[in-house]
Amino acid sequence: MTTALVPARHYLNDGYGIKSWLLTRDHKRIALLYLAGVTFFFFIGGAFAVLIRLELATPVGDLVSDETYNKLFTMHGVMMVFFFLIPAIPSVLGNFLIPIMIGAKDLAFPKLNLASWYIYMLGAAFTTYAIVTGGLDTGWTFYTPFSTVASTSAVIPAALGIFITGFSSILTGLNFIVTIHQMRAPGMTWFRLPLFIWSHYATSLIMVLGTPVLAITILLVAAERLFHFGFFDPAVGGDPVLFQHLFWFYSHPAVYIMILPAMGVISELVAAFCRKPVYGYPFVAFASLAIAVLGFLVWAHHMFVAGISVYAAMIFSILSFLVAIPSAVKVFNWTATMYKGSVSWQTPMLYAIGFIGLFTIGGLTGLFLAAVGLDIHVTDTYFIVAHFHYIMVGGTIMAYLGGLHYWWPKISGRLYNEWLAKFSALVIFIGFNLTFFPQFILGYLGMPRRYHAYPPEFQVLNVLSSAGASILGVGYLLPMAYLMWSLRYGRLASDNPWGAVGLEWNTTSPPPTENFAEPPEVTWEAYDYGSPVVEEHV
Amino acid sequence: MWTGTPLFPEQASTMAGRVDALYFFLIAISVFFSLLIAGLIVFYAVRYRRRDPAGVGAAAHGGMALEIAWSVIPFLITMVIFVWSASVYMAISRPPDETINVYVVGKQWMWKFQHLDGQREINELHVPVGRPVKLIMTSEDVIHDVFVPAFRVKADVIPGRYTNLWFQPTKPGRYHLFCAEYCGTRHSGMTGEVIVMEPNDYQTWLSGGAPEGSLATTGAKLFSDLACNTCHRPDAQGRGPVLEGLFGKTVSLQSGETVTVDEAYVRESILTPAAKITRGFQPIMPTFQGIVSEEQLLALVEYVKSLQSLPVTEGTGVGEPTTRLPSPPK
Amino acid sequence: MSDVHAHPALAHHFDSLEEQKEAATLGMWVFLVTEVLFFGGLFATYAIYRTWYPDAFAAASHELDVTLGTINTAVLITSSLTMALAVHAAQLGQRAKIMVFLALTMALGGVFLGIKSVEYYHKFAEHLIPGPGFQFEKEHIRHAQIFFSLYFVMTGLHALHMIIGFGIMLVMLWWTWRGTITAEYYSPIEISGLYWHFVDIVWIFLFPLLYLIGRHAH
Amino acid sequence: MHTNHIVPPRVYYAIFGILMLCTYLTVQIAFFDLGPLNVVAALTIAVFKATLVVLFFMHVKYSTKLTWAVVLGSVFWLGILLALTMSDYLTRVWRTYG
Amino acid sequence: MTVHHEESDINLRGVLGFGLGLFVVAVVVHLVIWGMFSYFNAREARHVEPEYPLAITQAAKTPPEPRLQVNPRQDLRDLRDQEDRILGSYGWADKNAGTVRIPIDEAIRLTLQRGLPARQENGR
Ligand code: HEA
Ligand code: HEA
Ligand code: HEC
Ligand code: CUA
Ligand SMILES: [Cu+2]
Repeated sequence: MTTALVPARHYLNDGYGIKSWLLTRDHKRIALLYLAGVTFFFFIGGAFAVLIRLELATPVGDLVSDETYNKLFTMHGVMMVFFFLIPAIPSVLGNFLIPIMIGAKDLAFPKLNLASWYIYMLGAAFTTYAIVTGGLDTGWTFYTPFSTVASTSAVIPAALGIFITGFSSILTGLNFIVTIHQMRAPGMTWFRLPLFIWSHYATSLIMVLGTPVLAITILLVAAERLFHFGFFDPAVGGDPVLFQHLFWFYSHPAVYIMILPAMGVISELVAAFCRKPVYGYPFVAFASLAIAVLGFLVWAHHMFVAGISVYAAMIFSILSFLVAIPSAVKVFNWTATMYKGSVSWQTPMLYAIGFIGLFTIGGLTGLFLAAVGLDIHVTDTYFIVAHFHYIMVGGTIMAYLGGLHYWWPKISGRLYNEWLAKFSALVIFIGFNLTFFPQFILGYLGMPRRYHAYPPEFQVLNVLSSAGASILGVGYLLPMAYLMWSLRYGRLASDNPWGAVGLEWNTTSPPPTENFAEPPEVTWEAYDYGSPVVEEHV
Repeated sequence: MWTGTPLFPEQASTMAGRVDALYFFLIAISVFFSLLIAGLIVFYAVRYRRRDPAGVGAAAHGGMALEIAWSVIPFLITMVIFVWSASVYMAISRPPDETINVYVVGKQWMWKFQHLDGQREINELHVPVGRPVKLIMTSEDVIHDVFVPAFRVKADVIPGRYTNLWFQPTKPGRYHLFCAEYCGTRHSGMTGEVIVMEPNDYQTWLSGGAPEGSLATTGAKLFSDLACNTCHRPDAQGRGPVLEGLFGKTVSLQSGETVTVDEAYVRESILTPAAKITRGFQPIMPTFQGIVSEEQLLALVEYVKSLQSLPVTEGTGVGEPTTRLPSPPK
Repeated sequence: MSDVHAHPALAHHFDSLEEQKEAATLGMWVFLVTEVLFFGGLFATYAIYRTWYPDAFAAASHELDVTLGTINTAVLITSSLTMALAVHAAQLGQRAKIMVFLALTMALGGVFLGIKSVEYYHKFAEHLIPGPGFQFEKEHIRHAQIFFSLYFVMTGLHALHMIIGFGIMLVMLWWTWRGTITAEYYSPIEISGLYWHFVDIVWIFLFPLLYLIGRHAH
Repeated sequence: MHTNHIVPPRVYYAIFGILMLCTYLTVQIAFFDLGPLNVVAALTIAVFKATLVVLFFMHVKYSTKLTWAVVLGSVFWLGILLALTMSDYLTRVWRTYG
Repeated sequence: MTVHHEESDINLRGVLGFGLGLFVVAVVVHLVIWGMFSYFNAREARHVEPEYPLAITQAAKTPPEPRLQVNPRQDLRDLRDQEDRILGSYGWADKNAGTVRIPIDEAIRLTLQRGLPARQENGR
């Protein structure tokens, strides 16, 4: 281990003042700009969630009016999906780490990277404008003809906001793809890359291939609202179900955008905190690509009761089962990695273990939904809500927090308080399960989604869920607090406080603007713990 | 606290058992794999807990056999689930040949049912036990969805298109019917009940003997109970407009504008008659706000709708202009 | 490390112009992939509605002017030729020639947009713009509206891309004029060319799909 | 890397000529009634023209394997969108759910 | 000049092979599902004995008028169109009585020309 030596010049003090941040080309600073953005929108979306759960604690609609409730869950979904979860890991951790992990000085197109942040904020501005001028009440899914004809809310600004933000996603993906292909350091062959890079590469493929279809679809919704074109209006011969095809063509792959980076983080955490290579590295790498590709073939599993043909339903059902296999392979490989590892119980590993468990549960409930005969009963009920919150909150957010904690010393040069961190992880875990497990039961019982008043026999389970949500909310506030506190008062971090293997640990904490004092040359395999070449660098 | 909190829905249709069986199978698989994975990772975390801060794990680079095993086994499991669920799905999606058909129209935010013999219901559906029922549904405006959890069936209701849903109830009782596709403000209020009756009770209900009469007959009764017919009568003593055949036509108001007599207008005329005064009449109609309930309003509207035109006398048909002004009321 | 005479256009995070050029080219290709999928959604919509309403589509397609459409196709293909020649000139560092061909490309693009505006104006005059003013003489009025909606959205989006392309050409013209483009560093011209050719390819598909449906009837 | 390959202008002119010819052909064919083959013919010619533009004007013929992979990938993905969506619409006549 | 980045890149044959394999799998899946669909369809088409054979089966008929309104806006538009057509045309109102129908614009014009019937004193 190297001694704690904070470099004199690093990327954080390489230029002060607002201009040096708002006009930066440094991928690391841009990552922090994104961090500020996504954290802000997470708390807005979270505030809406808190209001939702408060309303749902009683069976009657007493806290807010039905119109308000409809806007609450819509904006919660929109904010959380488009402005928090899709950018979170790729644009924060990915932006920061990808060039460093491959030994490059920056991404391929730094100016484009900055532009993508501005585009993201512009899209967020439109959507925020929509919120404050009356809100959006179409559900995050914008189904027609409600969104094109019947809704009286701020559909067009919100649609434009999402359209614009989509381009941020596209440009980020484009940047990552070119960077990973072209700018790896000498010796860094594809199969020596950290699995984090493989995951982000796969994610970028999805971003580039899927987001444009969302863009055109949401543009058509806005156009139909403005000009009454009639694509989705049965009165002129249009098909409302067509919208669903086009929307889900993106939105299913989008959920893989939300999980693949998380899986990349978990691979890194498991390797680092067991101090051994991820078991079955090539299989995990190919599984990432398989998820990205197969994820494009399953979208109509969201439309089983929407009026598609029985034949198509069966096609999409069988394909949905196929896409589960690569995820299964990954989970098994991570588990096998822990066998005979040197397993540390530090906070990032706790989050990783939490992820594996909760993703397993959430993913297995996905199988319930792919089973088309069963989905008939549970679709559009809280079973679905539970399924996706298990994966997105119990999975991705845990991975995001784990990654933040793991790379926090690298990003900030500081260490956080380990006991507070462990405690928060526990609070989050308990709060999370209490919030969302009862929703599986509620869903099978038949409580529909997007209801703000419900039959009284569902109340007890709803109260449990709301109680859990308040615990969860507190749990999220804690890391905010102690991580920010550590920026000022935390202990200084060494180059490699975890004793991990990876190019990012071969540079200072925080890194210099050009990432490395000397451009690295890679002569070792990924996660080559214990090999003498690596020992010398660790 | 726990009484009155069900944890599992009741089974009230022929398909419910099949769906539940599949569900339990999936639960078993999920419990198995969850415990397996959770158990292993917790076990490994404990068993191989790092003692030496400089400790390193024992690298193993993976064997083909294991990778194939844990790819093939999940594949086989998922294929079994798939075939089973496809079979259940095919059964749910194909109604039997002989069903009781009920027409359903969903609109924001209510359900209208019409039985083949003409009985109409709003938000309530009476069906007999033990016979397959097919709902032929469409929507007036946006996409809705008929969901009866106790029957384990659900289908979207789409404008411009007819969709079907079938079930065969096995137990008499009252079951929730929900709208399960977000449709706007009162999506949570667009609920109702499926009332499954013994065959005898169903027959009674069909012939209108049961207290639950058709909406229009209830309306007729109300019309006389509330003394509407003292003013709205076709003879010379009538002080209000003739309501027979009025529904769907246009009327001129005192303000000069013309308005179509639709449900909303009838409703408004009953609740706030002074808002729109028909040309040629005095504003003497009292308001019935607070006197009629929502249900009664619906019944009255249905009744007015059902009123057929009286035999046409000279020059009073639709669209035939007459140079005779309507006589001012006394 | 970097040699003393690093090319002025070389960005600090690249090691050679070669690497930078490859990155730029790959970047533009990936961007074109997103454009394929962007238009792809519209082609999927087209495919579905044409399958549902073949007669309405054929009748509506008749209202489009084949002559103008064909001329436009020829104009756009020619502009692709001039664009390719501009790239060729750039590879040889022939500044004047680059500017001539770029200007020609822009001119042809302008002609295309001009003809398009004429067509749009005709549609406006014939009450064929979808919306409240839409009026189609023959019986299948509603489904013809879908064809025209698709026509306007697809060609409109295409025209928007051409306008953007026009702007890009302008910038390229300026860069060439001020000497940034040399035989060593011509990749901006090359990737602009890629974009322009893509816009041409979209039109190559739009033309038969919109203008040439059921032309054999009367 | 062959990305600096300079294509002689005569190739461009030749391709240009073929493209114009194909345009003329496609318009002419449209005026004959070939039934369902009209669409097939129109699309085949369009694909052919697009291929020429991609290979020669866009230099893909002389580009890296990666570029080929990107181009083919985009076509393949468009194919997924069209094929799977049509797999619903074309089979609705058999039976729809609901 | 030393190479500053790793040159080796993806294996195009691998990618193409995967793509081809995927296409083959897709075709196989479509065929398998088609087979399954046909099989299940045939099975479902078996006539199932109704549980109550004596129950009067309902012939495929539609309920009596008034039917549930499916598209009120369209119905209204149709009604308006129909009314406009009658309002704007000539025709027999009652052939036996000799009453004729004229377009409303005509009627307005004639009324203006001839004036409205005057109200008499002591009568209406
Ligand atoms: C990060 C997000 C994410 C992820 C990764 C997934 C993953 C999966 N999802 Fe989920 N899903 C959503 C987010 C996500 N989903 C959202 C947001 C919705 C609702 C949208 C809305 O309507 O608003 C949704 C809805 C949804 C539906 C539609 C339900 C409906 O509306 O009726 C379906 C149906 O097939 C489905 C299936 C699956 C499957 C099969 C997986 C698989 O990829 C899961 C694979 C993982 C495992 C299987 C677990 C690990 C494996 C093992 C432990 C080994 C053993 C495994 C086997 C035996 C196979 N999801
Ligand atoms: C993408 C990620 C994501 C995330 C992270 C979450 C997080 C949460 N979600 Fe949500 N959710 C969605 C995506 C997400 N959700 C989507 C897509 C939908 C569907 C929308 C639709 O149907 O259209 C949905 C719908 C949804 C519903 C269903 C609404 C309905 O159908 O009627 C519910 C109900 O409980 C819910 C709850 C929660 C809760 C309790 C959290 C918790 O994890 C939140 C944690 C809490 C906080 C982060 C708050 C912490 C902060 C504070 C306490 C301070 C507050 C400060 C001020 C007010 C000043 N979500
Ligand atoms: C005291 C007399 C009176 C009573 C009682 C009365 N109405 Fe009326 N009603 C009128 C008059 C006068 C009008 C026309 C003026 C107006 O539109 O307000 C009218 C108008 C209406 C209209 C609108 C018809 C049109 O042509 O515009 C409806 C519908 C109606 N009444 C329904 C009812 C119903 C239902 C009831 C009983 C619950 C009722 N009325 C009781 C006098 C009465
Ligand atoms: Cu109707 Cu929800
Ligand atoms: Cu999905």
